Amino acid sequence: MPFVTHAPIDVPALLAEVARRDRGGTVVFLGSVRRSEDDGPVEAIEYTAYEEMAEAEFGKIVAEAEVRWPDAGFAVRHRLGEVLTGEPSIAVAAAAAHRAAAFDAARWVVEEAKRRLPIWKRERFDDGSRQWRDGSGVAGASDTA
Amino acid sequence: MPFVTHAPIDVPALLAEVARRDRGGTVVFLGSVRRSEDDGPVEAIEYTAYEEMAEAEFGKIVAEAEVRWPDAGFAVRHRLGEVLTGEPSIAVAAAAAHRAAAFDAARWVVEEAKRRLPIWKRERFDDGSRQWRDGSGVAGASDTA
Amino acid sequence: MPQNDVVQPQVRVRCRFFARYAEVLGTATHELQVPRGTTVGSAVQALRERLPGGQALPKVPLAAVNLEHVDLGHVLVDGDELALLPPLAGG
Amino acid sequence: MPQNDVVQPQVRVRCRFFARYAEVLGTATHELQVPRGTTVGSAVQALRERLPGGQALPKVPLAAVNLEHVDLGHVLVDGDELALLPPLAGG
Repeated sequence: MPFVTHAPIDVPALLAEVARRDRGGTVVFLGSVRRSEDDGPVEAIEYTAYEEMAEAEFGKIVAEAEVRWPDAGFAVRHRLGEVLTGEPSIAVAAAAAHRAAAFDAARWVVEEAKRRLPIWKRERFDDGSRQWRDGSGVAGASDTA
Repeated sequence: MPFVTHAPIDVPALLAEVARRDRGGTVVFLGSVRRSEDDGPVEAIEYTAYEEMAEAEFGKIVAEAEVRWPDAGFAVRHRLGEVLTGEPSIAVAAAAAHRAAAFDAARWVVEEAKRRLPIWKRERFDDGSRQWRDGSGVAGASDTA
Repeated sequence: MPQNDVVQPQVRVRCRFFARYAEVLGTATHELQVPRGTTVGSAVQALRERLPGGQALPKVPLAAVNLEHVDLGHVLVDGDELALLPPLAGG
Repeated sequence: MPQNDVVQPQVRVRCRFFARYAEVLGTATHELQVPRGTTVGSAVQALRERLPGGQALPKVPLAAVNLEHVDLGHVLVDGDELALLPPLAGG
């Protein structure tokens, strides 16, 4: 499966990818488009990417995680295109022999993805207006998760 | 939904329980019956519980988590009866505004559940033999996750 | 603690045993009568003495009263449900 | 660095712009010719000077060459793909 995709995120598929009988702990992270008082009436976020690089970079992150947690398994996705409020845009699954490694590994991959993936978002509001949303944007540095 | 159940764990149902538009980060933990060289040829684990207390205690754990993370949502399950290798026996979902709280809250609930739920397991091996498995057992202190 | 020769008030406690403990005792329940003021620790001692196979119970087991974890100093009252819990192994 | 009057060897670099940068420049790509030895930082300066709307690019943007994050001291070679990346906002 490509890591960067326009398809909705399929959590059971991610779980199946990381399942192995010697992995007793599995952690799945989902980052969803959120709507809160601070952010205004966001209806959806449109994600765009430097797709070839995002795919390559996500692959590198997973490869690095596999070095750090040698027996763990990883499945990752970042969705592109329009994602409605409440739907997940990013998913990371990590399975390891025990729960501590699964939690640590999943979190590490999420943080690296946030830091390294060349992906951008533009918010669409209830009134149809749109606005780029990044660290330098007027909308502030708030994030999906 | 009862927290302690004989039904298989339904991950999409847990996700639906914790979903809310102002919660951008969701973490799901699954602890599965594992089979590894250390543990011998485990085919399944039979879980038994002091059911009324397990239900009450899991509810207390969730209530305490809701005090620690006031805007977070939680969904928890522990399966009873025979659970085959590879299948999850415990699931914890935590959703919060942002990812750090979701990770911390999910992990806290898992650790409390492991520490406090009156639940026991008996391993069934390929040859049909069975053995209680707990901290004092001959089989050692190993755990599903 | 009872202090004199008048008939000691007794409390009735419903005992429950789980997993390995139920197996070694051959029963999952026992109705215990003990003097008022008896602690969980003393009740465990009584169970170890009175029940067939009771010596297989640890002197300091995990215990719960009325669905709550308690320590061995907890004082029982009439009608309590006392559960002896093998080392927990959920998850 | 080129040092004399002989024809300076040039390198061709395919530039790509994303998100807000593509919007302010009105284009997602540009073919840039710069002297051999040019760094990413100097290429950014050239783009800021040569492209309509180029002043809207930051002097120190995030950059990638051939799909890898690089810093501004990275030296470009012929055929490189240089991407200027607005602050990342995935997740």
